[in-house]
Amino acid sequence: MLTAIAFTPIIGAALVFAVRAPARTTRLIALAVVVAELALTIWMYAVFSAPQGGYQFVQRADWVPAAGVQYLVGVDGLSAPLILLNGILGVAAVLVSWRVELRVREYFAWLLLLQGAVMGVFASLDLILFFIFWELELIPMFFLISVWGTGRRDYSAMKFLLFTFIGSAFMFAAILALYFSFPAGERTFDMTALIWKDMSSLIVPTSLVFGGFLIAFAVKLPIAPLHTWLPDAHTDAPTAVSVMLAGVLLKMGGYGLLRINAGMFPDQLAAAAPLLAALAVVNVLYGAFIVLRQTDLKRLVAYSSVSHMGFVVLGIASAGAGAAQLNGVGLNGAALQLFTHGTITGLLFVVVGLVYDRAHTRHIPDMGGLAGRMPLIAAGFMIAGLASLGLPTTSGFVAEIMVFLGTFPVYGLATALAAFGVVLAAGYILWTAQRALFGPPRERWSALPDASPIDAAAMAVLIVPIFVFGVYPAPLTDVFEAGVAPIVRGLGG
Amino acid sequence: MLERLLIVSAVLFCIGLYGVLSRRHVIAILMSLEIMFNAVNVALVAFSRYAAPAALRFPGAAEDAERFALAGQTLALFVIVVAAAEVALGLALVIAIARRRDSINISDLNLLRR
Amino acid sequence: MLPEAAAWLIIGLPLLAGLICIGALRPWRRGLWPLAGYVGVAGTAGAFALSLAAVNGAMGQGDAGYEPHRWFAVGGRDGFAMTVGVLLDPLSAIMAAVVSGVSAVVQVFSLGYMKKESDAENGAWSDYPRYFAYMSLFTAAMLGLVLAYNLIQLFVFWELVGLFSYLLIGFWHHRPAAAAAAKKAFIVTRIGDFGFLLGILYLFLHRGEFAALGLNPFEIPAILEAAPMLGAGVATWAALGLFAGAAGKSAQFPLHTWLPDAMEGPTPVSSLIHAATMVAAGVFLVARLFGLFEQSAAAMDTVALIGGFTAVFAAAMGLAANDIKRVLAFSTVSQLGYMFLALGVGAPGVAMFHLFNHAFFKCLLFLSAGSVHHSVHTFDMRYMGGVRKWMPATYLAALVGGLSLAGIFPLSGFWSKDEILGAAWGGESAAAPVVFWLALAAAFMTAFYVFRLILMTFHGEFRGGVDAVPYEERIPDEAHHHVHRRESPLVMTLPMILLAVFAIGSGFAANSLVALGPIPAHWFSHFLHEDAPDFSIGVAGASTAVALAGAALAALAYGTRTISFDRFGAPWRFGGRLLAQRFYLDALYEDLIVRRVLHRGLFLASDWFDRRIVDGVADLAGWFGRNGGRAAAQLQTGQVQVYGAAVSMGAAVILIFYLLQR
Amino acid sequence: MAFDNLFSEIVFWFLAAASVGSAALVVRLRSIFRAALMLVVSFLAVAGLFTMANAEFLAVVQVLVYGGGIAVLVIFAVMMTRDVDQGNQATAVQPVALALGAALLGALVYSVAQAEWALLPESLPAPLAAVFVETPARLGRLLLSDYALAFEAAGVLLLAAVIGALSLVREREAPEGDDA
Amino acid sequence: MGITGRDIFLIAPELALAALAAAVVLLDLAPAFRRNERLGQAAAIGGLIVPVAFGAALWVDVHANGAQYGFNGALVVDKFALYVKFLVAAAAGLTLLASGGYARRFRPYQAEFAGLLLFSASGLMLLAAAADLITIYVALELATLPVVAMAAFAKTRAESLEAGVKYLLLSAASSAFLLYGFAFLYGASGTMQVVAPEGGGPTIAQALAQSGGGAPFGGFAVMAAAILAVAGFGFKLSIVPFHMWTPDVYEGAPTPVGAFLATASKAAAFAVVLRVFMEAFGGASADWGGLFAALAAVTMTLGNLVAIAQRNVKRLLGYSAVAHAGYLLIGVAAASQGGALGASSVLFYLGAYAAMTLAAFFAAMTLAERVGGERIEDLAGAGRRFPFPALVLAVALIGLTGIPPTAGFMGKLFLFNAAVNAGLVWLAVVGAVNSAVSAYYYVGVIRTMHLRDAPDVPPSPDADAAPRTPLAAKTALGVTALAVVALGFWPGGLLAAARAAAESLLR
Repeated sequence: MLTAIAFTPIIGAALVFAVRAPARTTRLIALAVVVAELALTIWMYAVFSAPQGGYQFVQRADWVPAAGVQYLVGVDGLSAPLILLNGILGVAAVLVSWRVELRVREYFAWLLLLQGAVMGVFASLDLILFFIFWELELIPMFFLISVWGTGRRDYSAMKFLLFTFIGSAFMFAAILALYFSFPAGERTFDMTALIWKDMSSLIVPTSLVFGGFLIAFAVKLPIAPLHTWLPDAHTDAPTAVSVMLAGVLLKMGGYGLLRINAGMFPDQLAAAAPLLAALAVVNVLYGAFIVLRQTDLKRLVAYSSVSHMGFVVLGIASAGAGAAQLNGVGLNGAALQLFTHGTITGLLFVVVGLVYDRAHTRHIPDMGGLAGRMPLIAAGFMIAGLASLGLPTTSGFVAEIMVFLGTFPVYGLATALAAFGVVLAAGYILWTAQRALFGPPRERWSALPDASPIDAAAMAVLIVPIFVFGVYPAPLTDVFEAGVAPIVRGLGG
Repeated sequence: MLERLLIVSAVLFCIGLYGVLSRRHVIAILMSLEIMFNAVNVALVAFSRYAAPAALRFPGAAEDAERFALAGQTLALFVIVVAAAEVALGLALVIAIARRRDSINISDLNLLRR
Repeated sequence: MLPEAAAWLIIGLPLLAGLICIGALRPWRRGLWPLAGYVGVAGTAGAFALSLAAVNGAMGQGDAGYEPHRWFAVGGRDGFAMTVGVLLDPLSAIMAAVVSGVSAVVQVFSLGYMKKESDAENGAWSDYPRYFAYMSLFTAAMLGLVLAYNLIQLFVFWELVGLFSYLLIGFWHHRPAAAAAAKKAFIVTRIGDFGFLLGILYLFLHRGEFAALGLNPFEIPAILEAAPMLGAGVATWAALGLFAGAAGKSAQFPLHTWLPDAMEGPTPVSSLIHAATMVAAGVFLVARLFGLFEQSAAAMDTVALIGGFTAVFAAAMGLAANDIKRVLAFSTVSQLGYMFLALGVGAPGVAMFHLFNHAFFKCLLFLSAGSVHHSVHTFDMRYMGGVRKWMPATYLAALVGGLSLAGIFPLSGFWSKDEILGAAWGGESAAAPVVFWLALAAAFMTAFYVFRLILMTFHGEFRGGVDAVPYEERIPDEAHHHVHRRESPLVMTLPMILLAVFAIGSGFAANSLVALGPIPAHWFSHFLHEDAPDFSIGVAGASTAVALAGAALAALAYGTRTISFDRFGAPWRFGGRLLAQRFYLDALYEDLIVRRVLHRGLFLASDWFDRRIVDGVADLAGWFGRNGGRAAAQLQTGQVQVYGAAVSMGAAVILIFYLLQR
Repeated sequence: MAFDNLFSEIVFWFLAAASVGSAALVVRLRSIFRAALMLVVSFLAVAGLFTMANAEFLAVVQVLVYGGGIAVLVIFAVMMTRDVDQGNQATAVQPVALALGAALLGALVYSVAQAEWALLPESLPAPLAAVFVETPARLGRLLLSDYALAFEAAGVLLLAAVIGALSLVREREAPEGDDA
Repeated sequence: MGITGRDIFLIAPELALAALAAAVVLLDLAPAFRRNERLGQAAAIGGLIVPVAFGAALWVDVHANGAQYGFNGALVVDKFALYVKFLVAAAAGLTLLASGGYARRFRPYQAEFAGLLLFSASGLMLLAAAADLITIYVALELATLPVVAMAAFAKTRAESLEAGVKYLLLSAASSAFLLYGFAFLYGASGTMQVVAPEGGGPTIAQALAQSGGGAPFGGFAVMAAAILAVAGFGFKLSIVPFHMWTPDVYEGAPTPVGAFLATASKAAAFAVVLRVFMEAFGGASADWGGLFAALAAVTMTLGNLVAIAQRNVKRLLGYSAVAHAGYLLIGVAAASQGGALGASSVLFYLGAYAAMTLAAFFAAMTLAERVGGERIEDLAGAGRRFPFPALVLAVALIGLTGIPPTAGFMGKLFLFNAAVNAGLVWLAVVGAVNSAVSAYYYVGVIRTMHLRDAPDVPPSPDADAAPRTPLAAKTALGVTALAVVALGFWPGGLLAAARAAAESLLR
C-alpha cells in the first residue's frame, strides 16, 4: 500500500507530463491524482492501528544486496499522520495552482513528483531509500521555484538547493558511518533494526554521527542560523510550492530529528538537549522578532515558520533528562506541531497566494481594507493566523501546549521564553491582519473578486483538519503516541 | 657508479624539465623532452647494469635473472621508440600550426584558457 | 439536579446559534439575514433558562458531580491526560446565569441598536448575522469558561473569549481605530495569558504531588483539593501566574490599557463584554481557584494591592475623560479593581456579589450610553447636555445605573461595595488596611465621575451632538449622521428597564440582611457557601458619606457651576493632561517600548542581523565559492608551461613533503 | 686495473660533463639551430654513457635513432621555422622553471643518495656472467619472447602515430567544410 | 618461450581492435566507403562486436579458471582487466556512434579519426591487462598518441591544434615523470613485474617486501618512484595539480575526443593506477592511501570551484572531469585499506561516470551544433527548441551532481561507502559537500537550458541550417541517458561485475 502511496504521484507526474492535453485537462488529471492519493492516505490512516503500534504495511525487498540496500517501506505512528498531511496538502497545492498558465504540464508533473518524493521520505524505513527520496525532492523544488517563481527566483532556488544539499551531505556521511560501525554480518540500513542497536561505539565518535544527521535536519527544519534559505525560497516560490514547502518539506526535518536523532541516538539527544533547547528559544524569539519587521507577506509567513519550528525543536529538546518521566509529552507535542503547522502554514500560504493572485503585490503597506473586498479570503487568513498564534480549538494550540507541558519541567526558563513567542505571534499575526485586511477599503482593490469555489475548496481542505484536530485531537495524538512510545522507551522511560 | 649515473640522470632530467618549462619554441620544448627521456634511459641503463635483479634474491628464480637484468634496457629501448613516435607527431603538429599561423611560439598558443 | 447533557447545552445552545448565524444564515440568502438576531437571542435565552435551572438545582448543594471525559491523552500513566467536563457548582451556576442573562438582554437591545447596520446603504445586512454570530459564540465561550472542569479547558474558552472580544471590538474593521483597538486588546490580554500559561505549566511541574494523591493536575476540583498540600511556595507562583492572566482579562494595572480603547466596538458589545461579563472572567478565575490563592499570603496581598491600586488609578482617569464610553470603561476597570481587592482580602463571595451587581448596573449604563448615541451619534459628552428632555427613559436608566455605581443607598451597588469595604476593614492581611483606604478614595472618585457624566450628558443645555463635532473628529462612518431628537425604540428601552430593575434591587434582594419572603437572608453568600459578611454601620456610613461628597463636588462643578477647577491653574492643567493622557502609560507602552525599543530597536536589529550577518555569511560563502573558483581559474593562463610547472611543482612538493616527513 | 679504473673515471666524467653541458646549452642557447646541434652532442655523450654501462646495443640504437633520425627531423623542422637564430627564447615562466628544476633536482639527488640500493656484486654471479657480454643478442631474444607483447604494441603504436601524423600534415583533398 | 596460441587468445580483444582500426583506415580506400561515409562508421561500430565477443569468451574462461597470464607474464587477463575492456569498448563504440555526424567535418579523414580512436582504445584495453611496467608504458603511449592526433584533428581550428600541442607536450612530460618513477621502482626492486602467476618470478611487491627502509613507502627509492608515478599517472587521471590540461583539451579538441578522454581513457588510467598501486606499492598502502586521500580532497574541491566560474559547456565538463577524478580518488584511497570495496566502488563509478559523461558530451555536442555555440548562454531555451538532447543533458548533469535516482548517486553511494568503511569519514564528508557545491554549476546549466527563454535572434545564422541530428547520435544519446537512469534504479548488475573485478585484483 505504501508503495502505491509513494508512487501514485510519481506515476501521476509521468502521466501528466506524457499526456499532451490542454491545460484544463491537465489540471483535472493532476487533481484526480492527488485526490486519489488523498483517498489512499486516508484509507491507510484509517486502517493503521494505533493500539497495535510498531511498523505497519511493511514491504521489504532486496534492492542492491551487495551494498545492503533494501527497498523497505512501512509506517508507524510517527510517519502515518505526516503521510496523511502530505496527502491533504497535495490536494490543496493542486487546487491553489489552478491559475497557473505557464507550462502547465511540466508544472503539475513537478508538483506531483514533489509530493511523491515526500511521501517516499515518510514511508522509507531504509536509510538509503530515505536519503534517495530526500534528495529526489530537490529537483522538483528547484524547478518549481526557478521557473514558476517570482522575484529573485534563480537565487532563491539555488540557495534552497545548496543549503539542503550541503546539509544532506553530512547526513549521507553519517548514514554510512552508521552502517559500517557494525560487524560485517550485522550491517544494515534498516531503520527498524538500527533503532535497537547499541550506538555507543561507532567507527567515528557517535556524537559526530548524531551531528551529521542534526545538521541535515537543522537545515531542513530549519534551525537558526541555517534558516536563511527559507525566507528566500518561500518568498519567490509559487503559491503551491510555498504550501508544500512549509507544509511538508520542513516537516521532513522534524521527522528526521524524531525518527533518527531521537529514535536511534537517545543518549546523544539527551546530551544535546540543552543546546537544542537554547536553539529552540533562539528560533522562536529571533524568528518572531524578524517577522515583526517584514513587509512582504510571504516573507513574513516564512519567518513565522522559522519561529514555529522552534517549538518542534523545543519539544524534542524535552528529551533531555526529564522526557522519560514525562513519557514523551514534549516529543508528542513536537510531532503534533509538525502536523498542525503543516496545515496551518499551508493555509496561510494558500491565502497569501490568493491575495497575491488578485492584488499582485505582497507588500503589506500597499494593502489594507481587503477584508471588505474578499471576506472569504480574509476569513481564511484569520483562521490560519489565529491557528498560527495558537488559538484554542485550532490544532495549533494543542501542539503548542503539549510542547510547553512536556518541556517546561525539563527546561523551565527556555520554555517560558519560548512561550513568550506565542505573545509575539499574536503580535505579528494581528498586526498583519490589521494592516492587510482591515482599515478603509481602497479604491484600487475595489474590482478584486473573492475566492472562487476552487480557491475556497483549497482553503477548506486545510481548514477542516485545523478545526477537527483542534477540537478533537485524539485521532492524531493516539497515532503519534504509538510512534513516539518506542522513542521514549529508548530514552529510558 | 650507480649513484653517479643516477645523479647525471637526475641532472639531465631537471635540465630537460627546465627546458620544457622555459623555452618558447615548440621544437625546443620537444628537444628538452628528449633530454628528459634520455635522462630516464640513463637511469634505466644504470639500474639494469648495477642494481641486483630481483631474481637473484629469490633462489628459485635465479636462472631467470637475465630477463630481470635486461628489463631496464628493454624499457629504455621502447622509450626511444616511443619518443621517436612522439617527435614525429610533434613535428606534424608544428607543421600544421605553422601552416595556419605565423608563430609557433608556445606562448602564443593560449586561445584556450580560464 | 440538571442532567449533564443539559449542562452541556448551556454552552451548546449559543454555540449552535452562533454557528447557524455564521455558517447557515450569512453565506446564503440575504432574505435570511434578519433572522440572525432572533436566532441569537433564542440561543442565549435558552442558555439563560438552563442556567436558571442550574442555579435552582445547585441551591443547597455543592458540586453537581459530573465526571470529566477523556479528551486526549499522551504518555500513558503519568503523562498528560486531558479531560473535559462540566463543573457545575453554585459559583459557576450563578456566573452562568449572569452571563447568559445579561447576554440575552444585550442581544435584545442589539436587535434595535444594530438595525442601523442593516439599513446601511452598501453591504446591506451583511454585518448583521456576523454580529449575532459573534455575540452568540462569545456567549458560548464565556459559558464554557465558566463551566470548565479542567484548567486547560478553561484556558481554551478563556482564549476563545479573547478571540470573540477581538472580533467584536474590531467589528467595524474598516475603521482603523477599531482594528487597532481590537489588536491591542488581544495582545495585551495575551501578555496576561502568558502568565496564565506559565501558571498552568508550573502546576504541571508539580504533577508529582498530584499523582501522589491520585489527582490530575489540571482538573479544578483536584487543584482545590491538592492546594493545601502544595505549600505556600508552589501556590504563590501558580497563583501569581494565574493572576497575571486574570489581570490581563480584567484589565488590571498594568495591563488595563486595552479596555478604554476597546470602546471602539459597537456599544452593546461594550456593555456585554467590556462591562458585564468578559472582563469579570478574571475575577471569576481567581474566585474559582480561590482555594489555591488562599494558600499564599503573598499572592493574596498582591491581588489585593493590585486591585486596590487599580480601583483608584482607573477612577482617577475616569475623572477627566470626555468620552462617555471611556468614562464607563475606566469605571469598569476601577470596579474590577474593587472585586480583586475583595478577593485579595479573602472574600470571594463578596467579590462575586459585586460582580453580580456590577454586571447589571454597568451593562445598564452602557446601554444607556448606546441609547444616547443612537440619538446624538457621538460619545463626546462635551457635545451633549440636556438629553433627558427627549430621552426620559434612558435618563432614568442611566440615573439608576449611576447611583448604583456610585454606591448610593439602597441601590445594589451600595450593598456589594459596602461588603467589600467591610471585608477590607475586617481583613487580617497586611494589605487590608491599605486597600481599605484606597477603596474609600475610589468610592469618592466614583461618585464624582458618575455625577459628572450624568450632569454633562443629561442636564444643562444641549450642545449640538454630532452636528457640533468638528468634521475631522467624527467617526468616519457616522460623519453624515445627524442628531435625531427622539427616544430609542422599545426594543432598546425595554432591556434597559429590565436591567434597571436589577440595578435597583439585585443588591438588596440577593444578599439582604434579612429574609425577604421566599428569599432567605444572605442568600447569595450562603448559596456560594460563604459566611454572611458582617454589616458595619460605620463602614456603611463612611462609604455613603464619601460617595455623597463626591457627588456634591460634581454637582457644584458641573451642575451649578459654582466652582471651576480652572482656578487651580497650572497644577490643574497638568493634572488634567496627566489624566487625559492616562498617566502616559499608553505612550510608554506603545511609543516607547513597542515602537522605539522593540520595533525600531530589537526587531530592527534582529532583522538587520539576519539580513546582513546570518544571510551575509551564507552569501559570503557563496561569493567565496564563485570567486575562489574564478581566482583559481586565473592560474589557467592557457600557457602550457604554466601547466607543466604545476605538474612539476606538484611532484616536487609531494616529494619534499615526504622527504621532510621521515 | 688501476689504470683501467682511472681511464674509465676520466671517460665517465668527460661523457657526463659533455651530456650535461650540452643539454644545458640546448636549453639556454638562443639559436634553435645550435641548440639542435647541441642536442645531438648530448645524445652522443649519453650513448657513450650507455656503452660504459654495458648497454652497447642501446647505445647503437641511441646513435641511430636519436643522433640520426630524430636530429634530422628536428633540423628539418628548424628549417621550416623562421627566425632560427633568435627563436629559442625563454618565457616568463623561466625563473619558476629554474626554481622548480633546482628543487626537484635537490629532492631527487637527496633521494638517490639516501636510498639503500641493492647492488650487484662487482663480480657478476653465475646467471649473469654472460649477459653484459652479449647483450644485443639476448636483448633481441627477449624482445621476441618475453617482451613480444610490448614489441608488437610498439609496432601498432608507430602505425597509429604515422596515421595520426599523416592526417595532420596532409592538406585536405576535399573543399573545406564548416569547421566550427 | 615463444608465443603460443593461448597467448593470442588472451590478447584477442586488443588484437581484434587494432586490426579493426587498421581495417577501418584501409577500407576507406575502397570506393564504396569513399562514397558513403556511414559505411565506415558502421564498420567501425559493427566491428567492435569481435573484440567484445572475445572479451566475453575470456570472461567465461577467467570465470572458470581464474586469472590467466600470457606472453610470459607480460599480460594478465582477469575480471578486472576485462571489466575495464568492456568499459573501454562501450565508450569507444558509443563515441563512434554519437560522433558520426560530427566527424563529417573531418572529411575526408573521418575514417582515420575512427581508426585512431580504435587504436587508442586497443591501447587502453592493453593497459588494463598489462602485467609489467614495460607493457604498461607502451600501452599507455599507444593509448595516448592517437589521442594527440585526434585532439588536433580539426586542424582548421587553431583551438584544436593548440589542444593537440598541449596534450602532446604535457603527456610527454608526464610520461617522463612516470618513466622516471618506473626506473626508480625497477632500481629498488630489480624487476618490472607488477603481477605474476604463481611461480612466475618475483614481483615488485615481493622484491620490495624483502628490503625495508626508514622512509615513507619503505625506502627513498620507492618513495621517489611512487611520487613520480603519481605525478605521471596524475596527468592521465587529471587530478590536481596535474589536471590543468584537461579543460583546455576538452574545450579545444573535437567534442568526441573529450568524451573519449573523459571516459575510456580515464577508466583505463584508473584501472592501471589501481593495479600498480595495489600490487606494486602494496606494501606501502598506508602512505599512498593518505596521499590519494589528500589529493582527492584537493582535486574535488578545486575542480568544483573552478567549474563554477566556467562559461563554456565543454570546458565545464572538463572541470567536472577533474572533480570526478577527485571522487574516484576517494575510492582509490579507500582501496589502500584492502578489501574489495574501494576498488569495486571505483570500478562501478567509472561505469556510471562513463554513462553520465558520455551522455553529457553527446548532448552538448548535439546542442552546440544546433544552437551554434558552446557557451552556456547559448543553450538558453534549448529545452524547448531541442527537447530530446536537452533532456539527455539534464539527466546527465543531474546524474553528475549525484542526485538520485541516477547512476551518479549510486556511484557516489558506493564510493563514500568505501571511504567510510576505510575510516575516511572526513573524506566522505568532503566528497558529499563537494557534490552539493557541484549542484551549483550543473543545475545552473540545466536552468539555463530549460528555464531561460531562447534569445530572440539565433546566435548563428547557420544554426538552423545545421544538419539534422543523425539517428545514430540519437541512439547514443538515448542509450547513455537510459543507462544513467537504469543504473540509478538497478545498480546491482554492474556492481556485481565491479565487485568480481575488484576481487580478482586482490585474489
